[in-house]
This record gives sequence, structure tokens and C-alpha cells, in this order.
Amino acid sequence: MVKSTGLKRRDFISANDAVAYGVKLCRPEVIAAYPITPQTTVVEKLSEFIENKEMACEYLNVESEHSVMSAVMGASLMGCRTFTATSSQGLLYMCEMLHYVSGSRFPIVMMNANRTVAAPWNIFGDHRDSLAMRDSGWMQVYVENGQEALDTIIQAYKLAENPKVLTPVMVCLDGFVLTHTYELVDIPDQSAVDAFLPPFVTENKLDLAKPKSLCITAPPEWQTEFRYQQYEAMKEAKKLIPGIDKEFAAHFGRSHGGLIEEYRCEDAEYVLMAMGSVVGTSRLVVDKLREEGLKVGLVKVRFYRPFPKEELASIGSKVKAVGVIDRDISFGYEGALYADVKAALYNSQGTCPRTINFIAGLSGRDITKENLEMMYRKLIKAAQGQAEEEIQFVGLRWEQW
Amino acid sequence: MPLGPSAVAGVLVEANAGWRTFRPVINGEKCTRCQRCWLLCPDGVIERGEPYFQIDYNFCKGCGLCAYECPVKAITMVKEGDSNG
Amino acid sequence: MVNVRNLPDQELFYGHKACQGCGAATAARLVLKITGERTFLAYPASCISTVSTIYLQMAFAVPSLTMAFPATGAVLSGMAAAVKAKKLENVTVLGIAGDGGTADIGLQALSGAVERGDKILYVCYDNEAYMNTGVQRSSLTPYGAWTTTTPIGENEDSFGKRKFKKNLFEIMMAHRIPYCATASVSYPVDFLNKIEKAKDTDGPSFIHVMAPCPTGWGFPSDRTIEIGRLAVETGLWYLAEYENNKVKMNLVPKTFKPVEEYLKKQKRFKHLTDEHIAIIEKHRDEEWATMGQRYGF
Amino acid sequence: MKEIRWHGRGGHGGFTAARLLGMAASVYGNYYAQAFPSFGPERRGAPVLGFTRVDNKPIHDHSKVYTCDYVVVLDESLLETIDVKEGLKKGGTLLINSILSPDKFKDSEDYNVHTIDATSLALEVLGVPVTNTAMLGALVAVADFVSLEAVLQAIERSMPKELQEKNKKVVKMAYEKLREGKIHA
Repeated sequence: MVKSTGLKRRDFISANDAVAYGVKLCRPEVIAAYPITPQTTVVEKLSEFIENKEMACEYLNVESEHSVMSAVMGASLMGCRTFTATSSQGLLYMCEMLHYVSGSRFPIVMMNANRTVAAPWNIFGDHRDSLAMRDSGWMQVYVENGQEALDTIIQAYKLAENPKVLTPVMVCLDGFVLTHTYELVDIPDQSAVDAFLPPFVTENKLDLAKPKSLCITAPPEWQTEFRYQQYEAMKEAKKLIPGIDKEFAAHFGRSHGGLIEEYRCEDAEYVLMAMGSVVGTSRLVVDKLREEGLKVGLVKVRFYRPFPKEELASIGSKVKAVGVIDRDISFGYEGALYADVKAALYNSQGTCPRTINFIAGLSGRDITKENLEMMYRKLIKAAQGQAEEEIQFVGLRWEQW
Repeated sequence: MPLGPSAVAGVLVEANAGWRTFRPVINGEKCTRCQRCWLLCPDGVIERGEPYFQIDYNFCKGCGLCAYECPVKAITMVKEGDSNG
Repeated sequence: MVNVRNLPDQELFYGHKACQGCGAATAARLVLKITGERTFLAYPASCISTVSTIYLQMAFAVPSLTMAFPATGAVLSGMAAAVKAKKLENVTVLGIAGDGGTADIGLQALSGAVERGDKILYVCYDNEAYMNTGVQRSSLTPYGAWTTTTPIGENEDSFGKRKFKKNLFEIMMAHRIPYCATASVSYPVDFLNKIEKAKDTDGPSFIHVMAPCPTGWGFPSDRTIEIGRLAVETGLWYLAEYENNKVKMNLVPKTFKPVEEYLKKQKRFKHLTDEHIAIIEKHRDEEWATMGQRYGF
Repeated sequence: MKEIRWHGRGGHGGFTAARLLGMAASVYGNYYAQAFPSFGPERRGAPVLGFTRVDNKPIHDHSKVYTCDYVVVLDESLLETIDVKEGLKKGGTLLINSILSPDKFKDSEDYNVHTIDATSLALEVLGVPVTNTAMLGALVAVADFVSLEAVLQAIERSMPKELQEKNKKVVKMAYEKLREGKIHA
């Protein structure tokens, strides 16, 4: 968070409000939404903008998340820039439509307030909802604070709507810890955003002048080719992401690191990799341990899809141990992020640093600075040869039962 | 390939003629051009031509509906391969 | 009023792969005769999608898309919102969906779109079962009908579907929709007039059109129109429209033909006993009595 | 880093006070700030918490607040069921809405206690017993990281017009009372 002075407006707002401001600045033409905690205040704010004539946009109050994604797809396939937001059960309820949207190449941007998935029913944050949507063909980006949330919405449209990409983006914010936390946020000028993000123009739409059918049936003879297009589009996106972040920095004076952001990794021997709000807290722990002379570093995995395989492999090749924090567990295996990171590390040179998977922060359980410090110390010991479980649930409370 | 699964509208790659066992044949003299067959044909293959209505045999599936519904019995179903009535 | 002679020659649904004698294909074709080239069309995964488009073929000549099964109403809402956002004029946002895609899995989305008052035209072609997947029961399958999921088994009380058809027309009326109607492909002029009214409605409109299915119902492919006509003549289907909070019956038979005349022509009913037939007849009479009271005829 | 914990009841605006303080310190002051409520569905009348973090450098910490420099209690009855001093740092400050004097609450030299009859003040000016802004004014009087002027600006920015003047008045009155030591300073 850079305290910028060159920009017009600073406000003390929640990350959900920051998302709403980001969306407003991108001038979507159609929004459809269904409320769910902790996403709700985003769509409330957008409704306010529209009712106050601060924003010209068609707003549909739709009856379910499945219909939400169907409605924004309907608008997108008519050539409109669209937005929606959801969370948790709602995201799962629209799962079918996520595939329709990505498969038919509509560059919808959606905010997901990360919240765990029932049962047990719970409204608090972890990444089990969005990670369950890993293979839906959407790009996924996890942000660290309100400023990054606002900025990432703007970047997301730029990325999604690139003609070589035309792939939807899910911007993920940790429920409550980010969505309902107020911070100082720079709200860019409309003119600055307009200069960065041109209006949405696409050939991939229903057009009376050039009638065609979208989202059609493809038989086995052609399905693979359409899937290959999606695969290529995501690869293209991966190439573009760092450049879009740089271009954003040139316009707005802020950067968030593209695919990943490294923190004090230059000479690091022990690094933690994580997504979302815990990255912020981890920075403090890195600073503290660095003061002790420990060579620790931190990697923010900003994009989960496309996955920053080479970037992580490059870091992995230089360090002794890598810890991965997952606010998720893939039952029967390990954390979803960990599995991907580990595969990336092995792929680099056939060797791999010592790795540990920390399962933490499930359904809103706080990840404390003490937890994070413990993770680093375990990594250091593991690198020195001490036995450590590969998959560790942080802060289990069995003893209190 | 198009970008994404899309297709230009109205593109047909395969005729339906092979579906038929019987084909409808219009008797132009009996036909009153009431348009009932034209209206009801599921495949829209009847053309309101002048002086006679015609059938697009590339896409007629031979369902027989036109012959059955013709109020003046101006359409007969003829087995494919047999000579026209 | 529609004059058939003035309808355009141009076919906007052509070369499709529907079964011989398909009632749904006739319905779709007729709808497009009225809405014309300036139509944006959505249909769910269904018979209509399967028969119209398999890459590269595309039998619809208007801009269209295949939608998820439950989502027709919602995608139409989004398209209608886009029409407003883009300030497009003189266009129709049209949905064509089957009975399952409308009355079962798609009911939520349809209800939402109608409640919001989005300007869409939704046509439900009713072939009374999930035909695209091979004749499974839907909530619009009639009482006593055989389907692959209401088979005639060894159970002595097994006689096909045990429940009567859901009343979709009344569900739409309960929304106070600006315009809705029932129709039949067997009464094409009535149907065309209703499409025209629906197209010009300011807000959502809905047409429930009976579309006999030779394959699923078990009758020869040239009898589609006759079967649909018999459904109306026996009183098992009716032609009505609703606007300004009033129902108008378009056709009230003075006497009904015996229901056997309809049922016995279809394989799906061939197992029915006289008892079942009596139940169907009684139900028909009760339904008409109720409608008579409610709608005042 | 200063960490402030607000104890209130659902619907009493405790989090609004937490947020106004953060806005005053960051938008109208030279600090960075963060504010968040006790997460979850809010039930009117139930004990709730609000938190404000203020620092002179960007705040990256997104873990919970475990220790605090200031504890503000909007409703004295909360003291019966909640240990409001939990996590209060040595040298920290406890600010309570009460007609009683501070020494009634002070059982240790480790922290300072201030009291103010915020309820009477709120009733007098606002006409309703909503004490969040009175307590905010009182906090400004005893804390050193935010100015009265900044708080008044924050109110102007974020409150509906019809509430602004009265709330600014309450803030000023509460501030004056604690500054002047008229009531149990």
C-alpha cells in the first residue's frame, strides 16, 4: 500500500467497497447479482451507485447464483461489459455456468468473497470455495488488501477482454478479513481508468448484422480443439499479466506484482508461499525473523490460474525449504496450492527443496503471527534435517475437547 | 476454427434427403394453394412457388404430414425409387 | 391479426435434424416467422439445441445460443438488459425451451425473469417428457403416460405416470405476467396470432405450446397435427390467453370427444385400463368446471 | 502501532466509531489505519466488538487484534459479563461510559482509566442513548494520535447530513469534558 499523493481521492473504505469503486470505474453495462454473506455489501454499494446516478448500468436483481451467472453471460454475449460477485455456496451453485462462460469465451469479471463451504455451515473465510472451481476455466487472482482489490478489478477487465485471452476472471478476497476490513484506499480518477481500460469491443457476440450462434454443441471431433483454444488463451494471459501490472503501475503509480510478488526473497533460504490476506501478516513475521538474522522470505501467489509455475520453480531452485499455506485441504491428498507448488518445484531441475504444507485459516480461524513464526522455524529445522510431518494442520485443538 | 464454439448462422453441412422412405409429391392441378402444408411442415421445405408449390427434396424428411393434412388430398406419398405420381 | 399469405417466405429454422414430423420443430419455425430476423434466440440443452446445432452446422439463421438447461429465463434477462444498455430497438429476445427445461429445472429462472418484468418472449414447446434424453417423465407428462422413468412394470398398480400435469399457465398468471397463452401447433393461426401479441408485449410474455412428439408418444410421423387437434377436441388441452388480469378461452368445445380417441392413438397410453381412462375423463371434467368458474365461461 | 478495541452492543454504532477513528487518523491525519468489526451476523443488543489499528506506516497485519493500547466501553453493563481488560497493554487506557469515577474500575497501576457519562451526553444532544460518537470524542481527548478536527472531518464525510451537526457537537462536548477534567479525569 503506497500512500500516493498524485491521485485525487483517498478514502477509508472496506475492501468490498473498494471492489465496488473499482467496478464503477470500469463502466460495466450490465450487473446481475444475488446477495450472500460476505459478498453482500459489494452489490449493495453498486446498487447505491446506480440509484444515485453515479453510474449508468443495467442492474438485475436475480433469483439465484445460477441465474446470476446466466444473466451476466446473456449480457456478455450481447457484447456488454459485465460484473457480478458471489461467495461460497453461491459460487458452487453457479458452478455449471462458470464452465459455460469460460467455454464460450466471455470475459466476465467476478469478485468472490472467499468463504468456506458447508457442512459445517459457516460464513467465514477460507479458500475451499474458489479452489473447488479450479478447473472451471476461469482465471483466479487472490488479493491481499483493499487497494489491491480495487486495482485488480481494473486489471482483470484489461486482461479478460484482451482478444487473445477472452477468458473470465475471478478476483478472490478473503471473507470478512478483507471484505469487511476498512483501510486507506486510493480511488483513481475516472479519466485515468478510461485511459488504461478502453471500452469493451468484441467479435464474440450475437450480432444482427453478422448472425451467428455462440456456445454451440461441439462433437468429439471438435471439442478438443476448442479446449486447446482455452488452454492457449490461458497461456497467453500468463504472458500478458506482468505487462498489465507494469502498465497499471505506469498509469497509477502502484504495482502488485503480476503473477507473484516476492518479499525479501533475494537471498532467502526459507520461504513461505501463500495466497490472500495472510500474505500481509506474513510480511511482519518475515521482518521480525530477518532482524534475528534468519534468511526468510515470502512469496505471494497472486494468480492461481494461470499458475506461475516457472516463477515459483525459479525461487524453489534457490532455497533450502518451501512452506505452503493452504486455507484449504483436498481430502485424500493435500492442500491444493501445495500440490501445485510442489509439482512446479520438482519440474524445475528434477530436484526439490524440502517442503511442508501448512493447512491453516480454515473457515475464518485466525492465522496469527505466532502461527507464521512457528511455520518458518519448522521450515528451518526441516532444512537442517529434522523430521517434520509433510502435511500439518496448524493449531489443532484436540487437547481442549 | 472460430474463436470459441460458435458457428455462422444458417450453415448446413449435410442434407436430410436420405431420411426419407416416401416422398411427398404435389399435384399442382389439385392444389388450391391454401398454404396449410407450407404452414405445418416441421422442416419448412415447401416453397410457395408460382404457379405450383415446390418441395426442397434436399431437406424433406418424408414425414408425410403435408399429405395427411392436405384438405384436398393434392399431395401423395410416393416410395423413393418408384416413378412419380 | 396474422395473414398467412403475408408471412415471409424466408425460413429462419431450416435443415435441422429433428425427427420426422416433429411438433417442436414446427413450433420453433412458426415463432420465427413472426419474430423475424431481428431476433436474439436462446434455447437450453434440449431437442431444439441438439437438432439445430452441432458444430459446424447451424440450422437457425438468427443469432442464437445454446444455454445451460436451467438457465433460459436468466440468460434472456441478461440479453434483455443488454438490449437496453446498447439501446437496440425493434428486436425480440426469444427463448424456446421444452417442458422439462421450463416447468422443472428452468422454472426458477423463468419465474425470476417474469417477476422482474424483463422484456422477453418465452415459448415452451411441450412434448410432455424429456425427449432429448430419451423420453423421461417431466412435471408436464400427463397422467398415465408411459415414459422410460414411469415404465409399465410387474407391479399390479403400475400404469405409467401417477400424477397429473402441472398447470404452467396458472403459474405464469400467478406472476401477473403482462401476456401469456396456451397454444397448439395444430392450431397454427391461433398460435401465430399469440406470438404476435407476445412479441409486442411491453414486458415478459409466455406461450405454452403443445407440440406432439411422434417418437416419444408413439404415433406415425404424419399424424402430429391430428394428435394435437384431438388433445384439444377431447378437452385434454385447451387454448387460452391471459392479459389485463383476464383469461380468454379461444376455443371451448360444445362437447368433448371421448378421451379414448386421443389416448388410444398413442403407444404411451396403450396400457391404460377403462378405470384409468375414467379417471382421466373425470379429471378433465373437474378441470373444465374449475376453469369455467374462474374464467367465467 | 496503536490498537484500539471498542466494546458495544449490536446497533449502538461501536463499529462506526472504530471506522470514524480510522478515517480521521488516515484520511485526515498523517497515519495509516485499519478498522474492522467482530465478524459475523450482527444481532441488535448482543455484545459486539470493533477494532481500530493506527500506525505511521502501512498496516499489513490482517490477523486479529490480541493486545490493545486503548479499550473503549460504550455500555457499562458489558463489564458484568466481559473481561474488557483482556489484552490491555501495560500503560494502556481503559475508557468507560459511566457516571462513576475512574477509581471504581481501577484495580491495577498497569493501566489508566477514564470515565465519562456518555449516555447523558448522548441523550442531551442526540435525544437517543447512542454513545458511539461521545465515546469517540472522549477517546480523542485522552489519545495522542488523532486530532479533534480530523474526527469532525470524518463525521462530515461519512455521516448523513441530518446527523452531522449533532454528532459533531457530541464529539466536541465529550472531548471538552475529558480535556478539562470536569468529570473524573
